[in-house]
Amino acid sequence: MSTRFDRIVEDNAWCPGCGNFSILSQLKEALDEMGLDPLQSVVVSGIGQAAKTPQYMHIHMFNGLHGRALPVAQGVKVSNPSLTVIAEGGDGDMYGEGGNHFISAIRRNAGIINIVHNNMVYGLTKGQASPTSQRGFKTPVQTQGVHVEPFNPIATAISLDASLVIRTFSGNKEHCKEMLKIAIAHKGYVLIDIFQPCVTFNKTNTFKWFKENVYVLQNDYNPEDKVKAFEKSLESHPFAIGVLYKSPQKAVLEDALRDESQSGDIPLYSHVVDYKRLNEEMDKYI
Amino acid sequence: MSTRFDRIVEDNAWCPGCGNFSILSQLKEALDEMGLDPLQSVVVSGIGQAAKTPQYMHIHMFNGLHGRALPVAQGVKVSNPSLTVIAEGGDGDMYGEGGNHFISAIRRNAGIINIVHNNMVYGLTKGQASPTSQRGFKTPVQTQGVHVEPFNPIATAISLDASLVIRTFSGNKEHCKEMLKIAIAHKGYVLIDIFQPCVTFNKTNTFKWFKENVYVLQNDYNPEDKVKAFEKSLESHPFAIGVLYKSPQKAVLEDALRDESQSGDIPLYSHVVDYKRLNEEMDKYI
Amino acid sequence: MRDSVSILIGGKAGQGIASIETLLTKGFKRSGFYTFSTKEFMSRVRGGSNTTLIRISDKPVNAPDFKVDIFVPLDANAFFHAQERIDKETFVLAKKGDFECDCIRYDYDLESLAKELGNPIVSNTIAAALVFGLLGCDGEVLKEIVGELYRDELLEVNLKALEIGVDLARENGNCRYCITPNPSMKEKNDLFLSGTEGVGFGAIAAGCNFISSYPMSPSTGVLTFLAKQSRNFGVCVEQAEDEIAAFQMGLGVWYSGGRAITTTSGGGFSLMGEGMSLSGITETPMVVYLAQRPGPATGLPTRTEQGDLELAIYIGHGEFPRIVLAPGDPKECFDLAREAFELADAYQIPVILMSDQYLADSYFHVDRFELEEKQPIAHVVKTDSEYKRYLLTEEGISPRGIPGYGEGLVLVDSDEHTQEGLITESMSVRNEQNGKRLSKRILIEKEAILPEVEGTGEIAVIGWGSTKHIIKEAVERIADERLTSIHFSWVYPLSESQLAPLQKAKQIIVVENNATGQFAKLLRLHGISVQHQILKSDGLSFFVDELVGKLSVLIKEIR
Amino acid sequence: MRDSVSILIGGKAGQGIASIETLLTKGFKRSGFYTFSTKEFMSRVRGGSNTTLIRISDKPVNAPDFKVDIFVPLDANAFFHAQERIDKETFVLAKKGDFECDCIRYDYDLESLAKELGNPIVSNTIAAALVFGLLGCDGEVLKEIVGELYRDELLEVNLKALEIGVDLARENGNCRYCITPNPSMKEKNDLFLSGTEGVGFGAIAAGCNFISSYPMSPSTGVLTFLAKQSRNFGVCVEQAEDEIAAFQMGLGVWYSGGRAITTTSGGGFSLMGEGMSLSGITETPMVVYLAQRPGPATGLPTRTEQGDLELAIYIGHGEFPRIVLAPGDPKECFDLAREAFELADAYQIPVILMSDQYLADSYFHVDRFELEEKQPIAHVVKTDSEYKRYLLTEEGISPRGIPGYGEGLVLVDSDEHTQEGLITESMSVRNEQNGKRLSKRILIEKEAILPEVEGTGEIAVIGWGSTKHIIKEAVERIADERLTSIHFSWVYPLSESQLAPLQKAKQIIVVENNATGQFAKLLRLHGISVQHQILKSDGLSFFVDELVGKLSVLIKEIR
Ligand SMILES: Cc1ncc(C[n+]2csc(CCOP(=O)(O)OP(=O)(O)O)c2C)c(N)n1
Ligand SMILES: Cc1ncc(C[n+]2csc(CCOP(=O)(O)OP(=O)(O)O)c2C)c(N)n1
Ligand code: SF4
Ligand code: SF4
Ligand SMILES: [Mg+2]
Ligand SMILES: [Mg+2]
Repeated sequence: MSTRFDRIVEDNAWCPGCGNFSILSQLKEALDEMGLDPLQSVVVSGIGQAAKTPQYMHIHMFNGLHGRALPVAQGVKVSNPSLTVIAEGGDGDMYGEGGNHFISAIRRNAGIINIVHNNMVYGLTKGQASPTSQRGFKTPVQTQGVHVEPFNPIATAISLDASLVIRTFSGNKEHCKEMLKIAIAHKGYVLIDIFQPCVTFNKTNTFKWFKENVYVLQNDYNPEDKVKAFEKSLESHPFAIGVLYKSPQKAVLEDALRDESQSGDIPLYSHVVDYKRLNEEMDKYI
Repeated sequence: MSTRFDRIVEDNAWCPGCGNFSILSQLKEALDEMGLDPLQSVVVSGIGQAAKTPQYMHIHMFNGLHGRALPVAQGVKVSNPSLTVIAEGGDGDMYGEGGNHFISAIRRNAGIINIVHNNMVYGLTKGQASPTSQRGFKTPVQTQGVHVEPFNPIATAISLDASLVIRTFSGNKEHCKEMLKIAIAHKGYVLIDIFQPCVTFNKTNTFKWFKENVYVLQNDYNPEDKVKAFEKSLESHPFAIGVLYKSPQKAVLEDALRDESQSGDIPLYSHVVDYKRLNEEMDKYI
Repeated sequence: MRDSVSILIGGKAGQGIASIETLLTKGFKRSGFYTFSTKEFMSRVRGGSNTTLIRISDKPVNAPDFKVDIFVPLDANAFFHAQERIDKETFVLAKKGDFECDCIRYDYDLESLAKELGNPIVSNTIAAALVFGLLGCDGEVLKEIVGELYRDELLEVNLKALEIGVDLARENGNCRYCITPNPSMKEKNDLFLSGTEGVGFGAIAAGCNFISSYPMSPSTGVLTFLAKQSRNFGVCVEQAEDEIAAFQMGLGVWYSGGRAITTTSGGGFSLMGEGMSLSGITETPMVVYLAQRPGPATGLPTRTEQGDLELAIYIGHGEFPRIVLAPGDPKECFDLAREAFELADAYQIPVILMSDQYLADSYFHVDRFELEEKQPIAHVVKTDSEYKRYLLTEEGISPRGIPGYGEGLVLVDSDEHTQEGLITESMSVRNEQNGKRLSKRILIEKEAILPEVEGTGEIAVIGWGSTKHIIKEAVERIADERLTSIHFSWVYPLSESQLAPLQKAKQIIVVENNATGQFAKLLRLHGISVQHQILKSDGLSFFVDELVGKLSVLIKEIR
Repeated sequence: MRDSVSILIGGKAGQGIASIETLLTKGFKRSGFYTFSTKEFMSRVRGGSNTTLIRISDKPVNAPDFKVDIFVPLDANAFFHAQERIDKETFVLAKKGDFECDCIRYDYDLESLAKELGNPIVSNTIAAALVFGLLGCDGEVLKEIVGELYRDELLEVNLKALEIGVDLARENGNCRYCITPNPSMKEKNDLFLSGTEGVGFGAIAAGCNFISSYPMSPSTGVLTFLAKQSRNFGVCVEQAEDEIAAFQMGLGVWYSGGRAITTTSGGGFSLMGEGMSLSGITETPMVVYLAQRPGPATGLPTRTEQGDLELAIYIGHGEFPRIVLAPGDPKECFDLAREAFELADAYQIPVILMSDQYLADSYFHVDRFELEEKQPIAHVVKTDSEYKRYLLTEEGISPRGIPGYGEGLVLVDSDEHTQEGLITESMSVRNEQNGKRLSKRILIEKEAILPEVEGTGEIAVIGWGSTKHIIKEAVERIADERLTSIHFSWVYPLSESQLAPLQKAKQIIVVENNATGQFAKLLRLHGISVQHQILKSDGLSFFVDELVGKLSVLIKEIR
């Protein structure tokens, strides 16, 4: 399917069979089907295999540092609230190096779609454990297997009262696209954690494993019950996919900062200095 | 009361009436009453008013960087597991600058007592909002009042399955000391978040306010029920104080690393290089 | 009659030094004196021993002396803290019995007097009025100021306190330290600004519309200044979770066309190295205000040092251009803050504006200047659909587009990238893009601000940043024709044109507020031989009289 | 007959270049050749175009040539990727039709042959055997190695593949590139080590018992090496949440008596500045292994550069001493890794061991050396109850105690501190402690390792770190008596004794794998005039023949 977000890519650096391909397609289609304009949409990404996604899209890109996509994305959103801003990266990127930004971004609640390709491994650096790697997962660094509980991004996001918390699976294309659309439509911060098989470095959590270990949330599930959502987030093997938690409407960062600074809705690039006022303010220091 | 952890302090830098004095006393007494040896106990602290605590104690001290007490403390514990290791700091220190270490330390579960003086403000830097500052709290930086939900350390620690999660209040001395003793006795990571009035920069969350807004958990409260504990952690005004969550027994970092590396129980300073083995290993590269 | 008078107020944190300072500095300025004030204080919120120095003159005065003429220790500790700063001729206002000294003592018990008025804290007002009187100033001026500062009962009791102080001064003969104010001064609309305020106003004038910082002394002042002004000038303010995020948010803002700044001190700046490098390769502008304090690590958190120059020049991995500016007074703070945004935008690089605790917290008399009303036309282009963010151009600058403004896509990449902005591993493209970035240095050097040179002597006394007026006044006071003072406010990259005046010097003395002579090393790297250094790194700024002493000894040896 | 033969294997990631490399390097070494190998690869897990170069000789050979004698492109892309490296005399083994070239072609379709054997991947074994044969080597040696590497069916099919390759070589006349191996070599127990392995073994020999790192190419090799050896040598391994934590955990370990290292590359190192500064003021030892890659920011993540020298020297706020070491081959990696721990411990400072992708990933023939069995007696004292961590002593080093060992308390503080280790704001104590820390530089300079000088000519060709053998061989090959090659492995701080050989030089040429000449700047700072620079920053190391060319042009101009 062709979309307005397609880019002709001579040489995609991902391994054949990697779950990232599906995420890329679903994302482009979701954006397209939601009627978004590439010229009004930005992907800010970190560093890793997942973070290469915007290199393969027709969209504004800020491909920054490992772990640091979220603060950049928040800056973009505040600077120009009319842009659709996506912060994208891997599980290491967002939950490892970027952990502090993750917990802060959730609390700040800027209107950002935070897409995490969760392959439970560090792909680009060749297979070390990531925060979401399962117990016992062996790697060249974790030679005796991972000895800590995996990070549960859903539970932690709920504990931080994230505006919207979603999990999906790259292998379930319809679900994945649908969830991306819900994320795109939301006002406020959205975590969308996407299970993604890494065919090269994660021989445990394979496509098959994920397929067998996820189920789609029933229709009667109420994502607005925080405690129930937390309980659900603790379930594993199988893991529920779908909209796991939705917080009551709350202020978004860009609005809050615009209100506080009385800078209205204009993008910051249209900012004008009020020199008369400045002269007045300086006069107070006579 | 005099303890083995007392130091003669010519000039304490805290403001008269500050809640830190009480925490200092309870901590010294708790350590003393638990029979701990100052020579076998280390306080690693960050930077801030809270982080000055070990300056006023007779105990080993590593007064490091703002936000970085936890990784240092984990290094100490792994290096010499027989030491009692405390990581101490303020709410800005541990939940702000140190946020990523906080979530990682919980997962790693080293045997560390993580004491956080939670005064809901940045004390040492003169009164900016901290992650735990309440909505609407006005400061010279948050001139229109804090616009985000306060960080809920208890809920997040539970979401990360912290080994032991405690909240107490500096103004309730018996409770505070009792909780510190429980923390000291625990094997594994303990978060002990202590409400502490800052008389100078927090005129909202005063001693009186805290007193009116906390209550001691009933005896029949079961801290081992994770979902219930989470629910409890969401309650506010009043806030429950006591042992809020206790995870089922799990491996501690120092044991895991010792097992993996087969380095036994000896402190690393007694490490001996096996040169014979080294020669053998090098021979494999012939 | 003296050239200038120095008044030192000492006391605990929380004892009200600041209120005396406000009364006196406002009072002196309105009475027609050039006024300067500076403070040093401990890293604590209450207690300890802090001082504020106020120096006045009928000529411009922009630097502190160590020895003081009048000393008001608000408690006995204050005396011991500052006793080296008094001598036989110092007039000390203190409570009998607090201490002994070989000085001109005026025993008083202002606290009891204040208590009689019903409010012990107004002892500060009594002290201020007393000092004011001793300098022959008209108490009515102070009355006016008290009227502006206080309301209701507080006003009443302060006015009474004032009266007492004025009377005490009269009893003491008044005018013991009179200097003649230049009457024309009274007409002047001059400003009284700290380095912090200079930077803050400069940033606003530059169109700064976003600040994200993590609090850290002594940089926090600019953060709170901009927060205070945020509603007046549409400045979005966000406290970051850490310095890494503060910098990155700023990059996001610049990327999308805003003008961001982050403020920090050494420890926080150390965390921004990766961000600096990202700004470098993505050619995204950024402005960092770096207010120095003594390190390493936590060091002396509320004190002053110029110890982070090399860090500013070399921080960040890989190779990329940057500019480091170091103003010497609040007017330069204003001008260079404005310039920092302009340069960052024009050259698409990170610019570091360096100050330190001394400059940030000192107040200077600043001639009211005409504000150049130049709207910051961002150096941003409206993109067309063929837009390439990293286009190779003749002049070496790729026009900068921003998302949502025009028909093109704006792709920026921390990897080495093509002209379009996509990741590449082509060696030739690498050389082109790396070369383009590094060649900006040549353009930048042409912008370099020449050092300020005073005098034509063959011994150059060189400083940078906050030491400007201290060195200048010291050289003036020595009045040796062989001396020239040279001040650098643009410290990196240095250009040949800047160094020309140094080539003429036969002997070079570099004065720095650090232990290893970092600027001298930079000069050496450019082939300048530095024969002498005067260094200080105990946490205090230099003082004019101290520097006069050190310089005099040194130049005696130079024949 | 030739001095040395260069064999280049090119192909996609995942195509099995590594298996050919293993077979050939082991085979050559056992056949009595001095062997060297190096690789360059793209930042991706599959696909792309990577190469491995193997160079053999009957004399020691420790550096790569750009032009190659034998080229085995495993696909057409590989040819285009490396075509500049072949010339008319290059023998290219490739499938007919893949491409055209003006070279000695040997058309083959090894893949079809392999498929006939039932496993297309063994085409690599055929290729290896063919190359082996063309060099006149005995196929039996390879058989032995295949026997060690494979089991069961895999063994069988590989042995068959081997046979085919040997036969093909025979058909081609064998020995087309014969060089005479030195027979004595066969007896020698020499090692074949990469820079990574040299560092890893050196750390183990130094008693390293803790590593905490965050993965980052090209430093990860040392992390995985120590992880692999952790059970043999009691090394605790913990992957950190970020580089900040990695460094801080290490400090916690050193504080309590362990010997920790952290491994990283530029971006991660940028995050360690505050930690470096903390190590500096608390006088807590720390060892950082910094494997460089081209920046800024993400740059070219799998390629090589020497672009972070200045960062290593100046990172961290405030002023404190440090040591920067830059080994030039795996033996130096071993020695200096060991020395890094020793120096860090002795002087209570951070030590940075610098390498880069080129050195980390290249394999060198290393003479088997006698391992000095010196248990690392930590420079730690057992404390008594009066113990003061920051005692002022005559020699300038405060004896370092650790918690739990002795009767004293060990107080370390990131604030300026008293001898006891408690926070202070005393200016005199500040000067004492800051002075003590900075004066360690004098002691450290005495330890400085002298540069390796070869030759007595008046034109000095100077390098540091990984370029060692490339420069050395280039200078040897030029064989101009005017040339001297000088290699620095101790790069900071530089001492007078190290610079003495440079004072003699009439002309100085500095060769660096970066764009701005960072080491040359360091030399200039020490008053050395550098007349010429040869720089390269496209992501590849220098090559001997390339450098010979550049040097020859340059010295022709020097008369
Ligand atoms: C500061 C820093 N540290 C480390 C790295 C090296 N690095 C690049 S990607 C990566 C992890 C990749 O894992 P993840 O984020 O899960 O992405 P994936 O490749 O699995 O999609 C690391 C550690 C870096 N680029 N920057
Ligand atoms: C990297 C870094 N950033 C900022 C600071 C400045 N700083 C010192 S203490 C502090 C916050 C203090 O608040 P908290 O941790 O809550 O401790 P409190 O003083 O309230 O006890 C800050 C921001 C620092 N020392 N280091
Ligand atoms: S390494 Fe894993 S995550 Fe990366 S492209 Fe390959 S399969 Fe995908
Ligand atoms: S500022 Fe607040 S936290 Fe700090 S010592 Fe004073 S009262 Fe305590
Ligand atoms: Mg991953
Ligand atoms: Mg606090």
